[in-house]
Amino acid sequence: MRSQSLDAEGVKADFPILKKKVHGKRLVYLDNAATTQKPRSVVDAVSGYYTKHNANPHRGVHQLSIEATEVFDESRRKVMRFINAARFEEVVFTSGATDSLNLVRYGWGSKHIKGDDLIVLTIMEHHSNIVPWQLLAAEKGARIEFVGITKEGELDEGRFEELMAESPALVAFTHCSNVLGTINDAKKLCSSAKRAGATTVVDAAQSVPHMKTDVQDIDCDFLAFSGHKMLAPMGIGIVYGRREKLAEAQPYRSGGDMIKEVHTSGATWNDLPYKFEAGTQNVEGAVGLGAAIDYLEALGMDRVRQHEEDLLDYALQKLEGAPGITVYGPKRPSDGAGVISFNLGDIHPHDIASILDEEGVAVRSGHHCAQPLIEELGITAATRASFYVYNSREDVDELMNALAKARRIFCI
Amino acid sequence: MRSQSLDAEGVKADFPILKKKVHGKRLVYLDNAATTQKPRSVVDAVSGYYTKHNANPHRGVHQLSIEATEVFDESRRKVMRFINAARFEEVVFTSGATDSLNLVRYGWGSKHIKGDDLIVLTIMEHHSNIVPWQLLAAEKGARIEFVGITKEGELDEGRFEELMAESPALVAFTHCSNVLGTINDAKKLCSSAKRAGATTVVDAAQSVPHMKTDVQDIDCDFLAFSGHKMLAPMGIGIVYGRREKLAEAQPYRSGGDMIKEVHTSGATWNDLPYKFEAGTQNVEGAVGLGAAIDYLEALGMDRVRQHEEDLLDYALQKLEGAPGITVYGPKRPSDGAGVISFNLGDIHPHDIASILDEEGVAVRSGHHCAQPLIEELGITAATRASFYVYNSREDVDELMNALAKARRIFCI
Amino acid sequence: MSSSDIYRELILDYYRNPRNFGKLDPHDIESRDSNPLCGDEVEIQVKVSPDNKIEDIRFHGKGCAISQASASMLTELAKGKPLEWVKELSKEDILKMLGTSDLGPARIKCALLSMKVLKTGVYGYLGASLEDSDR
Amino acid sequence: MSSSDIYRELILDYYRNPRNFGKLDPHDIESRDSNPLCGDEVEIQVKVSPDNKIEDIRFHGKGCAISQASASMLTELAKGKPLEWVKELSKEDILKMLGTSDLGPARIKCALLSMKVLKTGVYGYLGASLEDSDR
Ligand SMILES: Cc1ncc(COP(=O)(O)O)c(C=O)c1O
Ligand SMILES: Cc1ncc(COP(=O)(O)O)c(C=O)c1O
Repeated sequence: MRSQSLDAEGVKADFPILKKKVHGKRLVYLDNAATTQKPRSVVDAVSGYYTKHNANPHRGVHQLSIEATEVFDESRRKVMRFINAARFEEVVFTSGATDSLNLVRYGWGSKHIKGDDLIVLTIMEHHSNIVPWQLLAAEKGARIEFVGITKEGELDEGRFEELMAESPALVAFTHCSNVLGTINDAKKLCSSAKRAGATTVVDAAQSVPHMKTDVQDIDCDFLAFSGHKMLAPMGIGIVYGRREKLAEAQPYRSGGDMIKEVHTSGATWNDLPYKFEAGTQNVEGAVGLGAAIDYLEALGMDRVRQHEEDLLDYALQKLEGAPGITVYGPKRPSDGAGVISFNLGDIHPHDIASILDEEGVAVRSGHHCAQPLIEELGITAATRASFYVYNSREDVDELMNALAKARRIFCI
Repeated sequence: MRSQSLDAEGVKADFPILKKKVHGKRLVYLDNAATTQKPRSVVDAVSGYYTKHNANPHRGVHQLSIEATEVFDESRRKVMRFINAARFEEVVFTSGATDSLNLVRYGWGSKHIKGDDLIVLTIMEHHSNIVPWQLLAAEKGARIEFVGITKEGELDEGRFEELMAESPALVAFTHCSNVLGTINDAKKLCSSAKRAGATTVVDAAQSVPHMKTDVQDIDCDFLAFSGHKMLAPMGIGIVYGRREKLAEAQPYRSGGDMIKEVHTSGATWNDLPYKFEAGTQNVEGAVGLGAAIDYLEALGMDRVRQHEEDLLDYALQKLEGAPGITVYGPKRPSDGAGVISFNLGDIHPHDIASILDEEGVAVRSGHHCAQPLIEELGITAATRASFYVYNSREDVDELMNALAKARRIFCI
Repeated sequence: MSSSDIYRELILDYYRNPRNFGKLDPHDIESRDSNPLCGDEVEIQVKVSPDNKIEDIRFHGKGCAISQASASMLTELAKGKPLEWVKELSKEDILKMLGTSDLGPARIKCALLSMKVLKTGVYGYLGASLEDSDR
Repeated sequence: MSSSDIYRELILDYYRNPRNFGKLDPHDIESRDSNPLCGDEVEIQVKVSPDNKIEDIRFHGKGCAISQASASMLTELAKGKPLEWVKELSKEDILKMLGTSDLGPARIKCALLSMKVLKTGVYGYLGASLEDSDR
């Protein structure tokens, strides 16, 4: 029996901002790959934290501090279950996916990458999974190779395997492209990389919010994502690290709470995961992330994925039927996440986004922080529509209407 | 005419959490040096942001993104005015004071500190202003000297000047001690350090929340503080950097939004301050910080300071009149901020804090992330009471009553 | 005014048929910049006359209708003007040139990119550095 | 139970007059740890008998009444027991030893520090590593 599908209208009602009018039109928010909106339950969890429990966790013996510690630990356990991490200590709070990837760069990379080491990336990476490695490579004298994509927008797995034969030290790739929606077979890639002796880093910023993720099944060494792309507040993120890898990493940020002892002559580090969480923790963010996970789990991640596949399917049909549209990336829903990048004739994506905005339709335009991919596609920019739980087929219809207006203005 | 004093009861009413009962007692929150509570206006600003404007700033052309950019920029301008920075681009958002200090370590320190350079710290630093420099020194082969304190708990300025004669490369010190409450003459220290050719880093985590701060008057190169210690949400902080210093610094976190262009061969950096703000910005945190600044400015920072001086004065009188109490740090209110650390007989501070908690009084106990100072004082831990705008003399009275109970239990 | 009103005949015409598009050799000033958030690029080359006037000017680049039309219109406007004139250019001048009173913060950067590029080039040529207020 | 109820005669007596306080030389096991968040420190030394029993045991350290009384009581309890007994020790045993049913998350770490130290030492001696569940 197929599970009941997601009720997008019911979901929509949980998101106060979606009642907003933009230029007198209903807000159709299709910029979810950039950041998602927040359900009332998440906003309330944040307010509730500040009006009931706020304190520094771990450090005080007073009641509020105990409560803050409890909600903080509980949030970490929720994340642990959500991504099926084996251990509490493998889940590290950061300020976002970018911060998570930088933690891996400074914490693991600076210590373990040496001159002449090979780092393998893919051409479909977000800048946050490119620039830290470029800087690391420059610092150490390591070499970077980018795996390209096929005409269909899929990873060139042949090339990937070729590079594995060169025994890379580090392999970092995105689980899901924020431009093409391509879903990479993280498990397979990690298994190849592991066999080649590489440490693996999965950028899951676009996958964890949209599909059931199991770090033990993927068998990666590190996995990074952001709260704000999955209904949670801004300023909170996660890096999952396999225990051995975290243990052999050095601290990234240093300061209060990540130490065991500090003397004028030096310091010793706290246990995992605290070694990587210097400074006052963002308990609010953790609580918000916990509430977001509760919300997503109540919907069911399978249904979330199913819903996005349905929308993608519908949107692809509509877009491919429309004149002048070029869609980038995989064309079959089951190969892609709810992200579609396209161009309309020779109209620049910024112009499209401006015209769509007039109709209340919020999309992204530009290079989507993935310039190497945009160059590879032979374009200078694209327009991107990306879906989440509160989007419906009507939203896609609004998108198509607004595109028709752009076509009229530019006489295409 | 003296300005009207602050109405602590009126202020208290603005903080929903202060209506909370703890173990059946009124909550007396005296752990403000750890983190502060949030007024309704800050919590509402955060909820309002999520229910009205939430989007990725800077990157979208759609209406929400424009609004998010506006509130984000407006918050930066508020911070700029609050600390009297000369330029918008000198105010960098981080995730907290610890993150800010690490930004200076990795961004400026890793590039400019060399072997045999001298780094001068003080013995009263928080771990967050020690460990990053210890790690930097270890990496570069630089040397660290700690300036001690006098019997009165003031910085040993003679020793400081002696060390300036050795031409240090970096001088980092706290504006206000989170244990002793000692306020250092930041302007004078920066001027000496500047004359000696050093780059100056001021840890203002305990000063910006409590007194009017003017970075141009202090004339420091970097200044760090956290939002959560000044009524704002967790997960947001600031590093002020003099333009020339920020310009000569390298990126810290790298990834999206801090770049100008990324190619497979390398990347170029965005303008200040964005070069230091990789990843999706924490707009919520910035908005919350802006609302906190509005709240503090409405009270008036002079009155905030006056209020804390009054409380400190009252508390010192009471504590010094009580049997068995040893107070650490400066004894005259005008020399200290609203922070008092003390011990009661030989009772361990944790035991005190537990007993106080039973009475609803929340204090910190332990080494307060300042182990070198605690060692210097010849103790293993201390109990700390720290005040903020919503505290009143009645709160001090509750503290004294609870301490009397501790004395009874331990038969002192 | 709504941002899509900007897409009037005039602008689309400059976008489709840009005046002064291309390169200029030899030239005395060459300046280039991009808008990191949206990827618009503009490069401007200028030939300066002995009396410090803009003798000839060309631009090329890629980007949205607003950035490219704005660059093209600006070159037309600038041709023959003294370099000092460039220093005085303001946001308001560019909006007037585009025939609009407001563009909103997201698109204004597209409109102003070519002015920034031209100013950077001219200031560099005149040996002064770009002032803050123009950044 | 409220956390301050823990401050009963018994505990305060062990805190003021700790049994088995000091060092042991020679010893077979030496183990030390601190609670990074509050600075409590406990070091335990054990002399092991030929039949793998705790022949003698001493502790020293500094910290709150709970951590130090707990360490002292634990040494009394442990003396004469087989090393295997240490492996079986649980949080509940410690709470029972202290005569309380709950301590709250902030102070439980103080109470359990000496158990952690003793287990680490014994596991090390037995050549096994500390299991997760005991951390
Ligand atoms: C003097 C001082 N510096 C730095 C910090 C670190 O601030 P945060 O923990 O918010 O990063 C603190 C507070 O914990 C402090 O009191
Ligand atoms: C694939 C991918 N990786 C990394 C990031 C960076 O996430 P954040 O900006 O939240 O740090 C993003 C989103 O911007 C992304 O889409």
